[in-house]
Amino acid sequence: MPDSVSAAPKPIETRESVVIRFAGDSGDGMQVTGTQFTNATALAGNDLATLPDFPAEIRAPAGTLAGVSAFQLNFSSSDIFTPGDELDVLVAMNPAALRANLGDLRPGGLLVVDREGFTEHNLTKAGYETNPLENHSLAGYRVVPIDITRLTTAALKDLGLSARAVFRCRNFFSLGVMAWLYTRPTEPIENWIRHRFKGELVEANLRAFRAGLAFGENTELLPVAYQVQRAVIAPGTYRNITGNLATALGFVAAAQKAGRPLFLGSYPITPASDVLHELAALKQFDVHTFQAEDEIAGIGAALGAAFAGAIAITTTSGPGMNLKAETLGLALAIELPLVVTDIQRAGPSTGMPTKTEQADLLMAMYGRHGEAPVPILAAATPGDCFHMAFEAVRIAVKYMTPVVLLTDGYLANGSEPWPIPSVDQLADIPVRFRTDPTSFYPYLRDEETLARPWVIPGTPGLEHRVGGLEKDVLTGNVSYAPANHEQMVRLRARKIAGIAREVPPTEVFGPPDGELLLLGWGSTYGSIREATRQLQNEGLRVAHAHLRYLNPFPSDLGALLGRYRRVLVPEINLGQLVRLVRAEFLVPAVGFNKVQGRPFKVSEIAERARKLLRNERLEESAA
Amino acid sequence: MPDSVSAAPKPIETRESVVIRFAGDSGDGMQVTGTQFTNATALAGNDLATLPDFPAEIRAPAGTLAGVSAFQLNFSSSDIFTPGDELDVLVAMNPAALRANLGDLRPGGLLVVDREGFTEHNLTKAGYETNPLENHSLAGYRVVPIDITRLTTAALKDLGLSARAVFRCRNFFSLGVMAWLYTRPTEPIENWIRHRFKGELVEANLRAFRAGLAFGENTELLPVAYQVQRAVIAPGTYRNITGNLATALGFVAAAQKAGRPLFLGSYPITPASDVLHELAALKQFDVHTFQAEDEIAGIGAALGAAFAGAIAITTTSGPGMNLKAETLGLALAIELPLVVTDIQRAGPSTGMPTKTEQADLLMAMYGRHGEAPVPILAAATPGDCFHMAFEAVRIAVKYMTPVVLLTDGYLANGSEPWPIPSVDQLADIPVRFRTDPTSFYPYLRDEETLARPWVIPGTPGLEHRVGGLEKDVLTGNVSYAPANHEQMVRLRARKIAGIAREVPPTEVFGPPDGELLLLGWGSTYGSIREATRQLQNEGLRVAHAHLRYLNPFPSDLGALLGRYRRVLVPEINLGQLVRLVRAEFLVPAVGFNKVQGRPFKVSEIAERARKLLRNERLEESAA
Amino acid sequence: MSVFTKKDFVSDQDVRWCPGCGDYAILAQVQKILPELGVPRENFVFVSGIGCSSRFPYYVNTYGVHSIHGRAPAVATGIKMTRPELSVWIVTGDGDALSIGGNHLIHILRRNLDVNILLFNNRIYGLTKGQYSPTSEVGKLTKSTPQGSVDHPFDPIALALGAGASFVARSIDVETKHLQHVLKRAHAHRGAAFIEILQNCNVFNDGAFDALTDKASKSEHTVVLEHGKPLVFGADRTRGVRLRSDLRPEVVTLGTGVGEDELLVYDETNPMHAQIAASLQGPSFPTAIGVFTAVERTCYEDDAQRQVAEAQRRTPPDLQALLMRGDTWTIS
Amino acid sequence: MSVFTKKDFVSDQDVRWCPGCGDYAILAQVQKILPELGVPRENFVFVSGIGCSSRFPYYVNTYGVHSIHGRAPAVATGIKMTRPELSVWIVTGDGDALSIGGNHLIHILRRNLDVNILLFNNRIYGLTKGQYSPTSEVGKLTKSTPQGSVDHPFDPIALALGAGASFVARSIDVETKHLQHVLKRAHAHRGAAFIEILQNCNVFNDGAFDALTDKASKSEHTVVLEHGKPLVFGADRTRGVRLRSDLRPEVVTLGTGVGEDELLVYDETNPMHAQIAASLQGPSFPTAIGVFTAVERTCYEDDAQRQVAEAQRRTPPDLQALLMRGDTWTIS
Ligand SMILES: Cc1ncc(C[n+]2csc(CCOP(=O)(O)OP(=O)(O)O)c2C)c(N)n1
Ligand SMILES: Cc1ncc(C[n+]2csc(CCOP(=O)(O)OP(=O)(O)O)c2C)c(N)n1
Ligand code: SF4
Ligand code: SF4
Ligand SMILES: [Mg+2]
Ligand SMILES: [Mg+2]
Repeated sequence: MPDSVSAAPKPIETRESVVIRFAGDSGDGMQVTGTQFTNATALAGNDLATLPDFPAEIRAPAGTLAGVSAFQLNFSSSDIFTPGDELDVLVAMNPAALRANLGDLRPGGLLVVDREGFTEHNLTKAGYETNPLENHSLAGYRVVPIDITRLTTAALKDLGLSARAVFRCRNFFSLGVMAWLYTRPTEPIENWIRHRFKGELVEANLRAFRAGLAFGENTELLPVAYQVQRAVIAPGTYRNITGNLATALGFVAAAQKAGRPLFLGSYPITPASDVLHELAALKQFDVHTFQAEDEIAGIGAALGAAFAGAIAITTTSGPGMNLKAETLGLALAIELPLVVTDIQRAGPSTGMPTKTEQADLLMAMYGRHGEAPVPILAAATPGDCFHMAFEAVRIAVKYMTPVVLLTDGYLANGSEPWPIPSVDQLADIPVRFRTDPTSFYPYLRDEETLARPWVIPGTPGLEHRVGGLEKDVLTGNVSYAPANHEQMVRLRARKIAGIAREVPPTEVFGPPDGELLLLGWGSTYGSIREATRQLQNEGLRVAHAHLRYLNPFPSDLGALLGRYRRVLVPEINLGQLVRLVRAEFLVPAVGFNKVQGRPFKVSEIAERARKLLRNERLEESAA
Repeated sequence: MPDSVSAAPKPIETRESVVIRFAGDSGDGMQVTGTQFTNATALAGNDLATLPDFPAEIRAPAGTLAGVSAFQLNFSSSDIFTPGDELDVLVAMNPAALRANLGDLRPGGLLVVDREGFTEHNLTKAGYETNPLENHSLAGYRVVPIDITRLTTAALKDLGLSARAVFRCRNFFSLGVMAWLYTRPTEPIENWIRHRFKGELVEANLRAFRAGLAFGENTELLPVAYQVQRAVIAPGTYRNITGNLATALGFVAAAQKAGRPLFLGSYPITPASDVLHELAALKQFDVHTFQAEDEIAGIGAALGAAFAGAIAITTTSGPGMNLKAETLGLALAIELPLVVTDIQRAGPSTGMPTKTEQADLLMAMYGRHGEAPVPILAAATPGDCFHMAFEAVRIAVKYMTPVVLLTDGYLANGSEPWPIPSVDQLADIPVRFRTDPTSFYPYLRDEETLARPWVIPGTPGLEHRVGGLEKDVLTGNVSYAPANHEQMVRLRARKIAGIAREVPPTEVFGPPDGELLLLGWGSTYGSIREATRQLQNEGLRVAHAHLRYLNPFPSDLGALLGRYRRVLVPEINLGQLVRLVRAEFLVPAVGFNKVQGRPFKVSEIAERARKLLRNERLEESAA
Repeated sequence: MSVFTKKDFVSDQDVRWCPGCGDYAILAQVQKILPELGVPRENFVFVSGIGCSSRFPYYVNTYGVHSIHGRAPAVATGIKMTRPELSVWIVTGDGDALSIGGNHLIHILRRNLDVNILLFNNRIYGLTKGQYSPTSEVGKLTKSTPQGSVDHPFDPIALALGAGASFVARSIDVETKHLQHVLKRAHAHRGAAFIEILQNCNVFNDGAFDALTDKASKSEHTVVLEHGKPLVFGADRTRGVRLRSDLRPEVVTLGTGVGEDELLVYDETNPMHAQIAASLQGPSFPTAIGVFTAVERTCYEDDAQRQVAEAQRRTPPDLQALLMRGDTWTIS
Repeated sequence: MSVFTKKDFVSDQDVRWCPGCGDYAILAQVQKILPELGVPRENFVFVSGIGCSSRFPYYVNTYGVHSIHGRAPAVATGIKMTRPELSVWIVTGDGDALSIGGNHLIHILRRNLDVNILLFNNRIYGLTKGQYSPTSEVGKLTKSTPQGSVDHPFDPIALALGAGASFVARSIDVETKHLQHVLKRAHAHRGAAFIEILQNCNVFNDGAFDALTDKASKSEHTVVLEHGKPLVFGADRTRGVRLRSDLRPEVVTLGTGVGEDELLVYDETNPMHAQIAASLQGPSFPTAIGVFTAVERTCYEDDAQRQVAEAQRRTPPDLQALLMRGDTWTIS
């Protein structure tokens, strides 16, 4: 009787944190389910981190491993930095989802499956020879098989929906079960359903959701419910935000704070396209989006827009970044502000477009001919994308330089609760176009920043030409004079190096000196931070520093590195930052590298650090 | 009486070495003059090195500084490594040539000028307010003003040539004077004239040349002639060769030794175009040249040709190199042999196309997204381009990998006497296309080299597909499996690193350990070698090592660097190799950098090394 | 040469297009005609760029290169120049061929390499999940154009003609027989054969060509170009295309005082006819399918190979002599 | 607005083209008409790629960008989209625009940004010292084609038409009056105005257009397109172009039973006329100069700006509200 919520409520136990993953076919609505669970969790006051995992194909054949879509959430009453290494709960809507995800479920973890999905046909498609629900292979887990399809159908029976439509409500049944199990607030989910769906689908999804709740309440398979206490979170208003959305908003905010139009020239590419999509829908903020014929035209148009006085940006991912190199070189030669965002994905070549990687750092540094320095910033978390996008624009404008902003697929699609900044407290980005023709020279530089003046067409008396040939150090006219070239090459380098003066001091999490510094950049932030905390809890003198400015480095970095006996640099590549710090500071930093298209587990980093420290002790005792 | 060679011959003095530069308007034929003087000098058995210097403009207005063209030659009875720092002799055909080149003439040096060129008009165009021939500003030099135009006209008077045609013979008059002064053999020059010109121009140029000879013989301004003894040069047959020609021939030889067609896909760009021009004229060697619509199509077609079984190459310079990045990434992902030659020029951006630089090394290393390693070779001298081009093909084929070959504008257009290799002694490049369908897997690797098999279309039963998505480690089918990706990323890296096994041990010029190692790569070879010799002659324990393999490094390099107290890395950039060795070996190598679009002077390197060693002593005595 | 059947051209890879995608039909027709062309299987090479359409080579059991976005014509050029005996097929999409790859496309057409180019035009970027493409109609609502696209699209046929293509055709994914016919004509043509194949992307641009494919409407909305035949169309073949005196086409109804002899009799070797056929655009005109242009022109690779042969005839290759060219001197 | 003269448009940089280069004449005509256009000098922007021709902006005293090879249309697009009030001129060469930059060219034409594109066609790569270009005739002997080029060239006019250009014209470097006229028409046209300017490179391809420029022969070898006028040419204007029944053009001599009324009366809004004019090629036909096509079509930047204005009207920009969008929660 799913409708009659009877009997005494079940007992509620408290958990500090829970890692849950919803997995199903790409048509099963797992991203929606995960997102709604996340929103409810955020409103419940937990700290949280999420990890969506889309299939690589647009629409892989239903039921296949290639078609599995998943959404993972870690929520907790204490600080959370990662979506979690291991699952406490796996919800698997079909055999393929089970097979693709079971490896991540911790021993004894809770496994919720739609039993009816385990038909012979589906088992075969997933590559199972026998039904795992029946062959004891799942003995190490707490298996809760539910006839989700049947129960959903029953709940919706008098609505007159097609079987297909009913089938598509199954995800809300699962969500209901999980919402009950973790005592999530149901209001926000129901509101969202009312908002999102139309006609009888509102009722259908509400019923499915409530049926799931009721099932949880009544089933013997789930004898207790759990709660996770509110986390101590800094006061403020929060929302969940993905890295790509935060990037887009950061650019809009920066342009607004600069009082200039925002121009995006871009060519679609996974996982960067969403920034284009977001910005295309924000034209009311004087945002101009240009879907170009290719990446070269995207950056070319952006450079033109910069010349014309806009806040100009271009967005792409690795393969497209190659194509932007030549124009990036021109931008730094003609010294115009421009932000190039590379949302990294697994390479080389086409690689694995939907998978994450951090292997474009050295390309950002060196991927152009000639001496062609640019500042490089990297966001550490989804929400940080907002700030780094904003900062990239600020630096570009202040120093009249292109800036490379690095994020990656993990940040782009991952989300975290984000304290919404107050617009009043965002600093203005002063833009001062030169209009005075007296003693005007296109390359006369500001003494402090070495920036040349920004003069836009339409300014009478300041007509001038810029171009990629080497320029006279003052007039900007073409010059082949040997000494002038050297001067210009060094000036361009000094200008970028000088940005270090306003790079904030490196924040260190942990002791100011010690046995080991974990040095990271980009999306590894959470895993490294959590690993560091664990190591610290073990009494190890380990600290974590995370670089958001990769070029120039913070001025305190050399000294900082020198204060730890060892420096370990975990990266989702074969060792790129580690090469830069070794070359720059001659410190024997070592890399810890994983290149699997996915983030580090906390345990992997912690284990690697322990090993390093053990060896150190071994070496010492041997010495 | 120029015709009556009278009186006793003048005395002849011996010089060890001479640096001479011919300079004039671009229409004055200075490159021809220089080249002919060079050929005669080579036949005289001297060692030599040359440096042509073209104007940046196609046809800059006559008489302007922008239009000056020059050709420098250093010849000697001992080993020569550079075209020389300072000029012993400057031949200046007009005021602009004088003004642009005088700074390089050593105090007391010989200055030959065409006095009649010093008209008010020409002086103004060169920016002279008064005539330097008359205002004592040339007092520090031995000035020989000659009425070259009048004397040439006189010698040619009865040939009925236009004034313009006569004017264009002036360069052979100057050549005659210089040939007399340095007792060069006149036969080869006269033969060349007979070969090169047609009709009355043969006679005209011969007469101009002989008039110059006679003038030298008779003039009081040149009281002695000089000779430079034969150098001790390894036996063999020599020719003069520029780097670009040597590169082209190296590729032809490699393809011939591989028994395969040579395919060049290229888009013209300074200073690389000549390789295309040379190869386009060698189709009889089964050479196929494709002038593509851009650099991307150039490398794309080359990659297609590699797939189809050709020895495939592409050539470009910095700006075009940016555009090849994405396809280079594909080439290393699908593991096909391909040589990408970057003939570096001064950047960033369009920079100074006709000037040299070494600033693309880090781009060659890192200028692609993802972990995308390729072997990098660099030629050290013009003639070495032949060997490195050959070697690049060999490595590409053996390891089934794209290879980057670096040369630069200085090597490309500079020339040196080149011992012509015997074709029989060039090693074969074995090409073994797989044809056996049993247990065929497109990515099954050779155990030693890790190369995958080369299978070309047309082979029955071995049909397969390659592409840029990540591939299964064995079948090559698309794979998104995390562990497979890591395995592939590491395999690609290991394959390239493994090439170190056949990189020859680093040759050291000088003591095997000591105070200072000068470490170089590319076209700085001559200057560093000569500087090292000078320092050694001063009794300093200094050695020179020059890298022709930049990736992977020779396996002995780390140990080698450790055997010197200091490592100094002179580069025509802001420090690129130095970053690589610091990162790799954690040695406190320091850079010595000059970025002026031209090579180092020997004295600059020697002086920098002395300073370093002085400081070292200072530091020591202070300690 | 062994006799191949369709299934010899099916590779062992699972086809990963969305269920219902028009690409399936095209794949099937290609696999159907390949065994009929008299070319040994190992001599086929399929080259593609990136996009849903560009996954094509993985599914055809021949040699294949899934290259990079927009660059298939370049790769194909290298293959064909090196090995003219191979049968080279380029598979590309409207984004791959006309957006990032537009330049390579027009250059391979002007050079006239003997390759077949299949452009799957679904008027959308499928693989990147639905942005408008250079063939999308003005006002297209997509993720990247929430207020509608503002660019005037390319007409692929007109662009190919403007580039000087020697063979230009159009077909439709579901017109299996017609598509087979056009594919065979393309193969038979010596030179670059360009085929625009209208293809339904049922996920991001479903129904884009419904008017041309719906049983009910298709005969009113398409006219089949046939060399030497008048342009007649319509369910009962009573409508035709006539040229007005200002050279603009008009649709006329036969019988009502208009005879077939007034209609344009299609000549695929006449460039003006191709232009007129290209200008037939809905809704007022039927869309033309078939061969727009088929003219003879020398192939780039033939001329290039001829130069190699000529050079070899003129100067026998002697590597040692080459190295010794010019002034030499001997030190002993 | 102050009144400018030609010399206000002369920059302080020495012109660095070879003496005798056709570029000088084009520069002079541009500098001549600029003051006559009623645009404040500071509102002009000249954008170029790389090549001899692309040095142009350095010599014009307005705003200018000497960008990178082939990419001028992209840069110009960003300028024009951001600041539609600027008068944007693209200067490019046959290599810059049709080789490396072909794709950007066809895209800016289809999008129809309101810019003027001057393509200096000297049928050679000048700056890199004389390789053949995509407009070089077959068999061209150059450094990179010692046995003659084998590629069929582009016809820039046909390509621009195929890309859907709204304004297409051709003129000649030394035809100063004609060139001025065409430049002014291009400026007056709202939309992308494409002008092919035949230009003599006297160093690497001297005399390429002699037939069209030599006093003696030019009137026999060129026909000037004038809207509403018949296609008449020849020294004594006794020859004309007539259309045959198969729609192919033929040259006829007037008077010999042929009247002017039989000639093609040029209509620059008729796409078929543009195709016919483009097909007129020597030696059997005179080369057409003048405006091939001039049709009205909305400009990309206008539509794009309109969307911004519309969005602003619909949703007033509120940054704080934007940041707060969606589900939020407050911790206190
Ligand atoms: C250099 C580069 N830029 C962008 C992309 C992303 N991308 C892949 S396919 C594609 C467009 C595909 O459209 P189309 O060619 O029409 O193929 P369809 O998927 O519609 O068949 C894009 C933008 C890429 N892979 N590489
Ligand atoms: C990326 C890149 N590739 C190649 C070049 C070399 N390059 C400069 S201009 C040019 C061709 C110029 O031809 P065209 O556009 O016809 O101009 P012209 O000099 O004839 O006026 C080439 C190949 C370059 N500068 N950049
Ligand atoms: S997205 Fe469209 S084009 Fe791509 S496979 Fe799916 S239906 Fe086909
Ligand atoms: S090379 Fe030709 S196009 Fe270039 S400036 Fe000289 S004459 Fe003009
Ligand atoms: Mg498409
Ligand atoms: Mg040109």
